Amino acid sequence: MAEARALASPRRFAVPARWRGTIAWLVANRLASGALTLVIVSMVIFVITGWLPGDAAQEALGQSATPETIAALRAQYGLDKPPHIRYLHWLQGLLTGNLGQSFTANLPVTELIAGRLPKSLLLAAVTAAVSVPIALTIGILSAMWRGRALDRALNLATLSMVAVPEFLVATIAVLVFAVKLQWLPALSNAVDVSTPAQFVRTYAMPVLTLCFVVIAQMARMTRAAVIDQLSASYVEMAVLKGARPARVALRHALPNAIGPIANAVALSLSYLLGGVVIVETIFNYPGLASLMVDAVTNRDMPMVQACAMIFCFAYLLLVLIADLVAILSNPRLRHR
Amino acid sequence: MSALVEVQGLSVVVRNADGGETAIVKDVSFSIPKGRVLALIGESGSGKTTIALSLLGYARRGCRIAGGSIRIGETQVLDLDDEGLYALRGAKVSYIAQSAAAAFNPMKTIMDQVVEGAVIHGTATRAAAEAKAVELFAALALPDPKGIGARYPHQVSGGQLQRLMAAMALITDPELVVLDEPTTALDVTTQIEVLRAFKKVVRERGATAVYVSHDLAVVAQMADQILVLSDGEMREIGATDDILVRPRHAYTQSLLAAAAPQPRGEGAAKDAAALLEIRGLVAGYGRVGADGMPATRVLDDIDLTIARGRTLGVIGESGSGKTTLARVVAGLVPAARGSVLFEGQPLPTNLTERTREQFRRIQIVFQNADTVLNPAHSIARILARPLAFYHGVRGEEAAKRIARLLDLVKLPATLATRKPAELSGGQKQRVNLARALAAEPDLILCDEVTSALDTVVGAAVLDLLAELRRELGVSLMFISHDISTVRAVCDDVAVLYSGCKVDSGRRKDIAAPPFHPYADLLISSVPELRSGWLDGLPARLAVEAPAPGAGKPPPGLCTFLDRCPVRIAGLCDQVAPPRRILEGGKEILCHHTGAELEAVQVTKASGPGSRRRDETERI
Amino acid sequence: TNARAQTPRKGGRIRAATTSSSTADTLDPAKGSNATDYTRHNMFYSGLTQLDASLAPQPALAEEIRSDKATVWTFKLRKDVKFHDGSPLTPADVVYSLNRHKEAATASKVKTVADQFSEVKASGPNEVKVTLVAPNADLPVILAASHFLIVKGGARDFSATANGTGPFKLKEFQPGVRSVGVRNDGYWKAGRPYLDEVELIGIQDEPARVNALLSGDVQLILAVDPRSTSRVRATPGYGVLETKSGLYTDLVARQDAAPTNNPDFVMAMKYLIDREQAKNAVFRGFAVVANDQPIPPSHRYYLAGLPQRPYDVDKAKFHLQKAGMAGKSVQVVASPAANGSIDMAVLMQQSAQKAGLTLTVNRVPADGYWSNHWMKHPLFFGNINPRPSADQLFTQFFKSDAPWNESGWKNEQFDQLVLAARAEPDNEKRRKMYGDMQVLVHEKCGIGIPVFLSFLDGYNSKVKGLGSVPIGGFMGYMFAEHVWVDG
Amino acid sequence: MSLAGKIGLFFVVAWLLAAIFGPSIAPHPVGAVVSPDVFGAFSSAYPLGTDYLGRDMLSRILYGSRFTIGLALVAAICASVTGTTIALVAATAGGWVDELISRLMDALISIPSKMLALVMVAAFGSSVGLLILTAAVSYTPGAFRIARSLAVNVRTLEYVLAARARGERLPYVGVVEILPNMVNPMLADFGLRFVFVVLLLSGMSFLGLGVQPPDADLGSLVRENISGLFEGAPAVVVPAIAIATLTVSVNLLIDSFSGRTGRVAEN
Ligand SMILES: Nc1ncnc2c1ncn2[C@@H]1O[C@H](COP(=O)(O)OP(=O)(O)OP(=O)(O)O)[C@@H](O)[C@H]1O
Ligand SMILES: Nc1ncnc2c1ncn2[C@@H]1O[C@H](COP(=O)(O)OP(=O)(O)OP(=O)(O)O)[C@@H](O)[C@H]1O
Ligand SMILES: [Mg+2]
Ligand SMILES: [Mg+2]
Repeated sequence: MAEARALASPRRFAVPARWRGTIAWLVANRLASGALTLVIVSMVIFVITGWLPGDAAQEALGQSATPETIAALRAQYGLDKPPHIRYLHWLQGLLTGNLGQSFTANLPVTELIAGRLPKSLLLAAVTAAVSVPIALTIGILSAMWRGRALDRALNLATLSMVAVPEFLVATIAVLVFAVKLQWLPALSNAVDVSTPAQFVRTYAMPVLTLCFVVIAQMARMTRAAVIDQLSASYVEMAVLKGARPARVALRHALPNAIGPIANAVALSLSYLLGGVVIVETIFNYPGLASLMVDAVTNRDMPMVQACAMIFCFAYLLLVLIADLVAILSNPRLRHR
Repeated sequence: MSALVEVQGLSVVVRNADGGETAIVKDVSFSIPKGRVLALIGESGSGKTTIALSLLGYARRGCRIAGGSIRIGETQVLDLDDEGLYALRGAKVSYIAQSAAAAFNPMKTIMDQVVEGAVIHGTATRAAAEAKAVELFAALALPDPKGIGARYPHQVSGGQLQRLMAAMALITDPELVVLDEPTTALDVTTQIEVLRAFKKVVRERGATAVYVSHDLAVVAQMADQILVLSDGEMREIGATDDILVRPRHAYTQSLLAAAAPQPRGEGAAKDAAALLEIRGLVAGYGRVGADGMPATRVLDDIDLTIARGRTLGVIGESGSGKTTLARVVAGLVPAARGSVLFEGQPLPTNLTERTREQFRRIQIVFQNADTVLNPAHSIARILARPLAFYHGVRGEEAAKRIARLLDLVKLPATLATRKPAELSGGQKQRVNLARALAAEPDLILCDEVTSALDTVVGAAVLDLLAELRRELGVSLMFISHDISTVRAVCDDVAVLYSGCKVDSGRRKDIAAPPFHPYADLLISSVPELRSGWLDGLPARLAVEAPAPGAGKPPPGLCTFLDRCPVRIAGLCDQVAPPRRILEGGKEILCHHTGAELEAVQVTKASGPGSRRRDETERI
Repeated sequence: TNARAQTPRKGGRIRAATTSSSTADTLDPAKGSNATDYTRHNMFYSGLTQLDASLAPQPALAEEIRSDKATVWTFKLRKDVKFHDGSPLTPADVVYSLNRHKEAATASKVKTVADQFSEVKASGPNEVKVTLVAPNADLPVILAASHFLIVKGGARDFSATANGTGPFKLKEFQPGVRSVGVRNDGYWKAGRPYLDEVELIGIQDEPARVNALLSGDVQLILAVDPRSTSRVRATPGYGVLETKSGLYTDLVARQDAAPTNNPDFVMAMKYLIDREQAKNAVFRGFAVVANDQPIPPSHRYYLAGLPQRPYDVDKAKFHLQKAGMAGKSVQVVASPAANGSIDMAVLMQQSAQKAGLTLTVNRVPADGYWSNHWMKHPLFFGNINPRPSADQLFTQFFKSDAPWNESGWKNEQFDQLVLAARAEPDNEKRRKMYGDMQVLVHEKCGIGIPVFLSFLDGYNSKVKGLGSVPIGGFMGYMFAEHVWVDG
Repeated sequence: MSLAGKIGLFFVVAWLLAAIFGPSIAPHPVGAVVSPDVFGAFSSAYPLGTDYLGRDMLSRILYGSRFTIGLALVAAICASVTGTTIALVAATAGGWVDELISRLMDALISIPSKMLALVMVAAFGSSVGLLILTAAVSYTPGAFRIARSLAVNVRTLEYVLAARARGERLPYVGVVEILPNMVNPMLADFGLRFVFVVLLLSGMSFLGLGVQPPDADLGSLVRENISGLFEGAPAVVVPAIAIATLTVSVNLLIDSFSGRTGRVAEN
């Protein structure tokens, strides 16, 4: 419970008095520390890729590598320069908005990402649109009936959902809905989606699988946050005013639990961009996660960098939005 | 059927950890005629709230109404099903809780919450309910009755919130109003206003009410009848005057006897060497600006001295900076300006620069006993830590000392194995004190050490402090908003208002005028144990405390300006008040001279009640 | 399926799924590195020659091929062949296409092969002459590889264009997503191709690939797991095409490291391979028992008389004892990168235990296997794709100076045989020499080849015209121009 | 203890026993091919059927449970303990230390776990210890985030202030005053983290990291037998159920703990 509440506490900042607490300041501050985080990410990734055995040239040539061709490719990719020079060069490009050229595809990284990012965002958005209401409903119902049969059943159900490996869920779903029943396509290439019906058919199974993964955590956090509020004395007051359980939970406890819930949702959703490799692989969905995994396999440094930065940025953005939601939902913080 | 409320043989049990049940309310019966107010009094934990809640057919989590019957009008409350209860609560019976601040949902506007009962029960349309709420706001003497509903709970003061809750309870015209310690959390100046408002509404609407309190003086103002409880059992019930003047039960008698604190002897001679000296102190919270000043300035230019073996009382209303002062001395809040000298040596303001010996010699007893004891540690562990930390005492010897400490603060030794959550508020407060004593300090900063104690136990703690001072030469800073206690135990007194020391002097100086106008207001606001005291108060005492965030007067000017009944236009709002030293060493921060003040003071030298004893003692 | 007998129907579209697709997907034939690339390249480009079902080279863009002592080769080009952009095929295009492999900057996968071209030049309006540094009778076979497909002269940018002379024109190429080709109406093979459009995608996960086939999302899939064949075959309207091939996963004992350089240890390992078990348990029968040499039974130079090495724990024990390895412990490196190697390693672990050797299996990631593990441990698994000619196999993987001499084996007699056979135009003599080489590898080389694997393609029965070219699945990656859809 | 708690306890104990004694009671060696019948059904000879190579599933699960329970438990504990420790350091020190640690952890969250795993294998080879390390590193930032926000909240509470006023040093404040008051939510978090680690393991062994054949953890057993799913082979169903019972029961047990202490604290 405290866990849920704790997540909501906006961080403390070093702020000049005049600005302190304004939302603009919070955002500015977050953006600054976010930039720092991104630089750290890029450095760590850069160093780590340096540790990875092999490089882009070797991976590209594979079995048929010869010293000559490797050297030539290295020169082509600029891998013959010392790492710090490469990093600075990359950073310089970044500052001018240039994410560099993908080694393997020989295309600008931005171009490759531009093809995938909207798809990833769409999948994440659809999953969020489905899973968040379900998770919140489960969490709130559990909290309302805490300790009762319904709560236990929901608890068991959500736990069982996370306990099944993702690839198994996905494979079973395909087996049932695509192969046996032939209701849905087995693949979700998302290339020829034009009608709403196609859209539903394309996204049904990937979204279902991802829901299995993210609902449990969100539901549990929601339950904890709402229960935390249900023990508050204003809830007792509402009960003493004659409010029914649904009103107590929805009108009184829920608004107060929005902060922690928003944070839990943000944490879970951040998974939906970078953590969905298995789903992208099984459903052949052209998203960013598999792009990144490919890039790691191919040691396609500029690509790995770009993807990691995007994931990090998305994570930071989600957390920031969650904090903003917490602040905006709370009149104490809104009307200072 | 003469009585509106009829309670017969009520008993409530609580489930304990091992699955068994303990009775916390045993066989309580009473009845209240329509339009009358019954007070429930008794020490903390005696079951007052439990009884009050059972009138709404409600038992807190873990509790269960085990027997008896409750009839309100035609309704048998304990026979109702869920639907019946929904219909009862907030419509026929409504509840006003102890802490309005906690009982209001911080996320919703006040109006939303005030009219919610009417909306739920459909007793009025929303528009009609809102109109009625505005009426009630006006009746309760709330400022800006039309606009206040649009605010959020944190935007109004505690006293106002308490009255808003009364409006919330009255919106459905309930047959019975249950008020559970509605003013305990307020300081005396605010308490008066709230009590007045309640009394007016109760009188005008002819409401039937149950009024819960442990403060006899307050009850004396509000109730027609009093029911005395201890340990969940009814001790006595009778008309207010009967109980207050002619208590029959021994418990009631002891309560009344301890109601007025006995004055303790003076400490060391007043010219004893200074142990703690505070010079020109400015402190506050928040980020320190370029000028070295904190964002919110709480204390302003404070000078204080505590001599060895003496007690300094610090009084002032809530938020005046008393706790902050103690924290500065303890090193928890840095001083922005000025200095804190301990035995003539400046104390580092930064915690990390203090030596362990300095830490040991200055101990602070925190105000909120609920939150200063680590809930994960047992009492023994909490007390053992300072013993080990300062004195290296461990094992057998530590156990012995812990037992002695518990004994000193009148707690049973069996408590040692319990966790703080298993203690009552008063017990926690005493553990808190014992922890400070364990360090064997030279200076104890006592922040409201007796506020949660009933009069009997409170007196014992005061005795202990007096003894320490007398026998070990310990100095005390005694922070309280309870003036009668301060008067009883302190050698010197300082009155804080909004971070300024507005009045200070020896113990005798606060017994008689002249006072600073604020000190006057404060002293005259302490309720007296006689019915009719409230009605006899002059109206000007009702000057409102400003709502939070209302903004202080311009810096430099008198901080009490807005509320001062004797302010001089063109002077007070133009020029900073001078610090006057009156005869006898009393210091006042005011434009008025001592004689001027004495003439207009509400409190007279020969005030009634407890003060008389002080005077006789002094003479 | 007797698809070939039916009359092809024009029109229709199919979607085919290979095993992988990533941003490394390329339209440059020189850089092709996996089945997906090969298949894609064969859609858009044509080569000078093309392999048939028996892996014999057939003329393609080259109408006529002549050689002088297998050293100077003259290719007469087909007339009226047009690139997709409408320009005609000229000798200059061919010269450019072949010469570019020799430049390091091209990063060609076949640079080592192309290094034997000492000169490539146009020798007439319709003729190209290739001079080799040494005789090689297999040049037409070599040139059938997808890497040597002909591109437009001067072409450098392959990021979004594939201007070839192949059966399909590029319609869409998204690396890591899909490639789409539409019929090239001006294709030089009359009447071909049949399909209007082919979409090529990669599905890495095998169950997902099979499910995509069975749910009708794709019509053709590469690399069905042997364990899935029964499921596909049991589903009406679907089939699995087995192509027996020279593909093998081999156990390699480095000859430059102890204890694997001990001939007795190597022999013990070879006896410890339970080939029948590998064939049945690991590959569910879709394999042919091999005999520790790389030429499969279907090959024209296969030496039939070589006695089969049995699974023999006692002999293994004997050799282990002789090698002083009894009761010792050895590590073998396996990886998902080498098809079936982990399972085979686990099976060998069991048999080794019976022979008194503790074999610990070190499974390493597929990622980076070829650059970081392959040929870098004393005992490991490799995986060798079929080569159309015996010469290529022996030259690239067994000759002392072979770039990928897996076991680091050095045998002078063998090296001489390779050179001699390569230059030998007489087929019977060549067969004899290749037979001798197989014996040498079987006896002496540090390589154990348990089985030859089959390629398994899954197909929707509506897809007709599918056949086998044992160089790989998908008809040797050339299915696009051969298949049509029924109904 | 609630019924759910008892059920949880029962399964947890059962699985612990399986992990401890499994290999000694397994009917067959873990790598032995015992049947020509792959994906065999339940039978008296092979109570849980056979796997994709014809190995006895019962034996494989008994061996595998040791890895899953051992690895996941140790890794989840490492992640939670490390995350909590770092969070305590960050929260008690505050200021730039806190800021720097928090940024580093945010950055760590963005590093793809595949990359991390590959670097680990490349740098240190493949071993069980490394597998634990990788899983722990992957889940530390998450634990850190929750622990830090808890610790920051507790830090502002008055009993912590009281300790500072007594002159206590930061390590004492962190370990003795703050830590015990965030144990419950961290335990609940640990429960979910355990589930994630169990599932992560199968992915890791797929990358070649960790449990080496012929051994396999439960998740890998599901994965390697996935093609048996279509025939409804026990080889894929049984390990999946094993994972579910293990992870769900661990959480039920933890829930019943924190539920109980929670109620005591409420009184
Ligand atoms: N949920 C509970 N579980 C266990 N004991 C409880 C619970 N609620 C109340 N009690 C106990 O019941 C007794 C009566 O509590 P109640 O709140 O009615 O006292 P009170 O007279 O209102 O005290 P106060 O003046 O402190 O408000 C106390 O001893 C308290 O410790
Ligand atoms: N940590 C803090 N940060 C900012 N402002 C604070 C903080 N603590 C207290 N204040 C403010 O400082 C002022 C003085 O508070 P303080 O606690 O010293 O009052 P007090 O006299 O002890 O009141 P009470 O009688 O209610 O205990 C109040 O306005 C309070 O809101
Ligand atoms: Mg009470
Ligand atoms: Mg205070």
